[in-house]
Amino acid sequence: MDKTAADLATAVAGIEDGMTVMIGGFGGAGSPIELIHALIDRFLATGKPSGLTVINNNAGNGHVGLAALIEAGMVRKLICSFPRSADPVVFTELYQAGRIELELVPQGTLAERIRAGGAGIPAFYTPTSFGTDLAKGKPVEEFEGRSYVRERWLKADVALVKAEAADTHGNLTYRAAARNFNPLMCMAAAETVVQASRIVPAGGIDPEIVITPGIFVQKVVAVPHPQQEEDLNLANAIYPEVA
Amino acid sequence: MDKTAADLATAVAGIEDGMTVMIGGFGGAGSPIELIHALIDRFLATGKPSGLTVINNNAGNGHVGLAALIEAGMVRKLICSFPRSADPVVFTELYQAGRIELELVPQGTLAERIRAGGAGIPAFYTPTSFGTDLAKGKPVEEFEGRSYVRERWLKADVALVKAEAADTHGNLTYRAAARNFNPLMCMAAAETVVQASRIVPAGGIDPEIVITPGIFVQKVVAVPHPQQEEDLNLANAIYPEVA
Amino acid sequence: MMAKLSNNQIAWRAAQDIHDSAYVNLGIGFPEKVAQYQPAGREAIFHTENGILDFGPPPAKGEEDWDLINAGKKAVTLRPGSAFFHHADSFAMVRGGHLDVAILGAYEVAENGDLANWSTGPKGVPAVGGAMDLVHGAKRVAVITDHVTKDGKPKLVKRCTLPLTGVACVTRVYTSLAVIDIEEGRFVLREKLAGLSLADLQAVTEAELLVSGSVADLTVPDL
Amino acid sequence: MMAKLSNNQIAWRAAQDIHDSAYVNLGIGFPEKVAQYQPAGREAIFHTENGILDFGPPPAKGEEDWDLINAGKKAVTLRPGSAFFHHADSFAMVRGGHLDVAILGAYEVAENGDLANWSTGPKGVPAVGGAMDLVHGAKRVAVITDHVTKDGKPKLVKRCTLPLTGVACVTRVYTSLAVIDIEEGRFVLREKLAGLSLADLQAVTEAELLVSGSVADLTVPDL
Repeated sequence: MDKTAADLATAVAGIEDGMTVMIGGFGGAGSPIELIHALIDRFLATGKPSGLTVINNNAGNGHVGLAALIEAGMVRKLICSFPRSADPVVFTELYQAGRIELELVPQGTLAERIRAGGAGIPAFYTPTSFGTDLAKGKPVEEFEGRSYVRERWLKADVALVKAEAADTHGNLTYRAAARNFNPLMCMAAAETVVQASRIVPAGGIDPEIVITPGIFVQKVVAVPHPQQEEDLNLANAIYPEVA
Repeated sequence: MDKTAADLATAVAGIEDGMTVMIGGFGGAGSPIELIHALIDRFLATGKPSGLTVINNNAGNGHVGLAALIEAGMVRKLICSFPRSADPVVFTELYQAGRIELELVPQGTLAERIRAGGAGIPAFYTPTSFGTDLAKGKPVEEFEGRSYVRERWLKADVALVKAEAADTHGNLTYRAAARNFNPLMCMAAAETVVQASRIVPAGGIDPEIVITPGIFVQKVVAVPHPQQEEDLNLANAIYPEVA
Repeated sequence: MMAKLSNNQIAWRAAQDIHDSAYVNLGIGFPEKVAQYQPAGREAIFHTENGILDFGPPPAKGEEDWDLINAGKKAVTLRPGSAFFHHADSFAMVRGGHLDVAILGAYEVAENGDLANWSTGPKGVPAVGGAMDLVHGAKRVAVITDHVTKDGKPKLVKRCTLPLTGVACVTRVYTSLAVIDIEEGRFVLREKLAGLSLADLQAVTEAELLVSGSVADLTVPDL
Repeated sequence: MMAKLSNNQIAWRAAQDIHDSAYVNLGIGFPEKVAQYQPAGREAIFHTENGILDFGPPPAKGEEDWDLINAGKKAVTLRPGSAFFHHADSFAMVRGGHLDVAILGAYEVAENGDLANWSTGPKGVPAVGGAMDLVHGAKRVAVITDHVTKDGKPKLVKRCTLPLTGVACVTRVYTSLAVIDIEEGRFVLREKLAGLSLADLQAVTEAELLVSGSVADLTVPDL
């Protein structure tokens, strides 16, 4: 068993028009920039994929990574908790022009819906958002005198994930708070595509420290020195660079 | 902050009559034998605690650990998935005599109910047990054409847990498949009491390999060379040893 | 007495259908034998409910590590690429549809795919373990079983009489006499022992066996 | 113009109520300041939604590790005893009642404990983050805020007019003028600036301030 993909282009080749794509990361930490850029490259070369529904905590920053994906016009709808941040100009302009759809989900509910998708739990109850606009239209139930909102699972066709180490079976570790949504998204997608700073043979990761077991991963691709969104934005980078 | 308890007796001192106690382990792996025996010692000395509801995957084996707790007459009700095994004579006899109550829960549902208790999810839907005797009386709902059973969270007053390493903040690691229910039970109990093979200062466990963050743990006690249920049973041990 | 496959031979036959790189859960007891017969060149990864992915055969006697056990509480070993995880993650793998195959034992299998394998009725101590999760989780749920009970009664029935483990969940049954698929609520015969007539097989099967296309000989090595 | 506490002073006052060994989540922005004023000898452990327990102050400029950030995407450091975890575990801590205190900012707080702090209405891009989870998770939810809006309007109101973050969730409000508890759907005044009359405070508070027992002087150091 060897889940290693030859290169980034091969890794993202399975993403088609209209698919739902989970993208790991919280802000720039854990954001699989190189996978996203490979997807943009494919779109620029072939016109596909477009009309994507993207699930991420945020809406991108600056003009790289998720923001660049949105800017390229590939995203029809965003499901996230916090599309506002230092420089989310790209999303904000499209949203205000009515050219991108937004489903706003409280952060913990977003995480739990993704986990539920991965764990075969079609719905669950949470106290979060009870009595607020974000609970409108959702079933409410009382347990032990307290009111809860029913939320549905989230699943995706593909997840794009950033890891620290991967082995050829797809077992993963992460780096610091770059973990965030990545392990959950691995569970909830039909195809999980992982960029890892290094790929080691099976047995190269201590089974005690595996965070994502390989059963949740379909493809791994090596990106030895991944870029950080914050560094790119501090340098005012724009993807793709205009010749 | 130092969550270290002086000794086993101190560690289990908070367990009172009629409480619900989660006990980690799957069979003997991860079973906190020394904590259980300390609780039995207290009962033999003081007559307390009794009338406990115990949540564990099994019903104990032989005459040590959970089986000894049951044999001592301290357990009113057991919530578990698999009370049948090589030598569960103690439970079987009490059950058939109508002297102990049993709530049988599918193993995955048991795990998920405990996690839900720890995660503030009062109820969730699962396909497991739909159409079976174990779903009787539970609400059923259809999602996307498939039927699911609604299950409730499980919480406990106290969890007794076996870990490999603990730091003074209560961060934990486990050993191999001794992990099993232990991290979930840490989350779901008002007071989580941990026996660990070693206790290190805060900072002594790499934050990347912490399995249970300290927020879920209230007391840790060092048990440097914990006994294994299987070894005790191979030696026909009986707890407490009769003089 | 009818010629029939040994348990080892049934396990062997079931193992031939496990594709390369499959994630597999084997039920406690008889199904555990399937792991011994992995075809050469195909690598299956075995999952155990109690938190190990990619475990290997039992250790030598006296070498057991009792923290390294499978769902049947038997000592196992690790293979390169293994991982540990807690029970909620383990059953996320099960319930979430991440396992390719689960192979389970059975008291009864009904033609609509219902399975009864956890309780023989009100007597004794009931115990369910992970069976009810597995039958609604794995992408493919197969059963291996003797074709009839010890008393010679059919195990492949029209409707289960014993308490159900799951509803309409089994898609293939490997028995001591035949390989039978469940399609649209009916038993469809795929393979039977060469010396066995359809009439003889039907005589020990309560529900009707459909034949759709050719029925292959069920051939297995001596084991 | 009425004398009032600076944001630093409000944060200082809120920090005095955090007990030793408390697990604390501080909202993005202003509430982050509370961490600076931990009383000596008391050790609070700070949680950030994005997966760190026990993080410390920001690193020196140029020393940032952008994989080590807090919920406000600011670089942080680690303290001995820290742990990393994924978002589902992080919000299990939040929703499951494991945090002792959450301290949040507010647009409006109503006398019944309702909080509005995520949306100023239909204009702009809505963003909620983890606020709705925090208000229904932490054992104690406190608010720190200027007593009035920039336009001088009351923020402590009878009923919130802005979209709610949570229902009946706030139990204490630290403002630039006073410390106020919410008990049984009413504001109960605990402390106010020494030079401030009850009437003057009531004049900038929409809902009625009850006095139950003595009202202490709200005294804070120069900061």
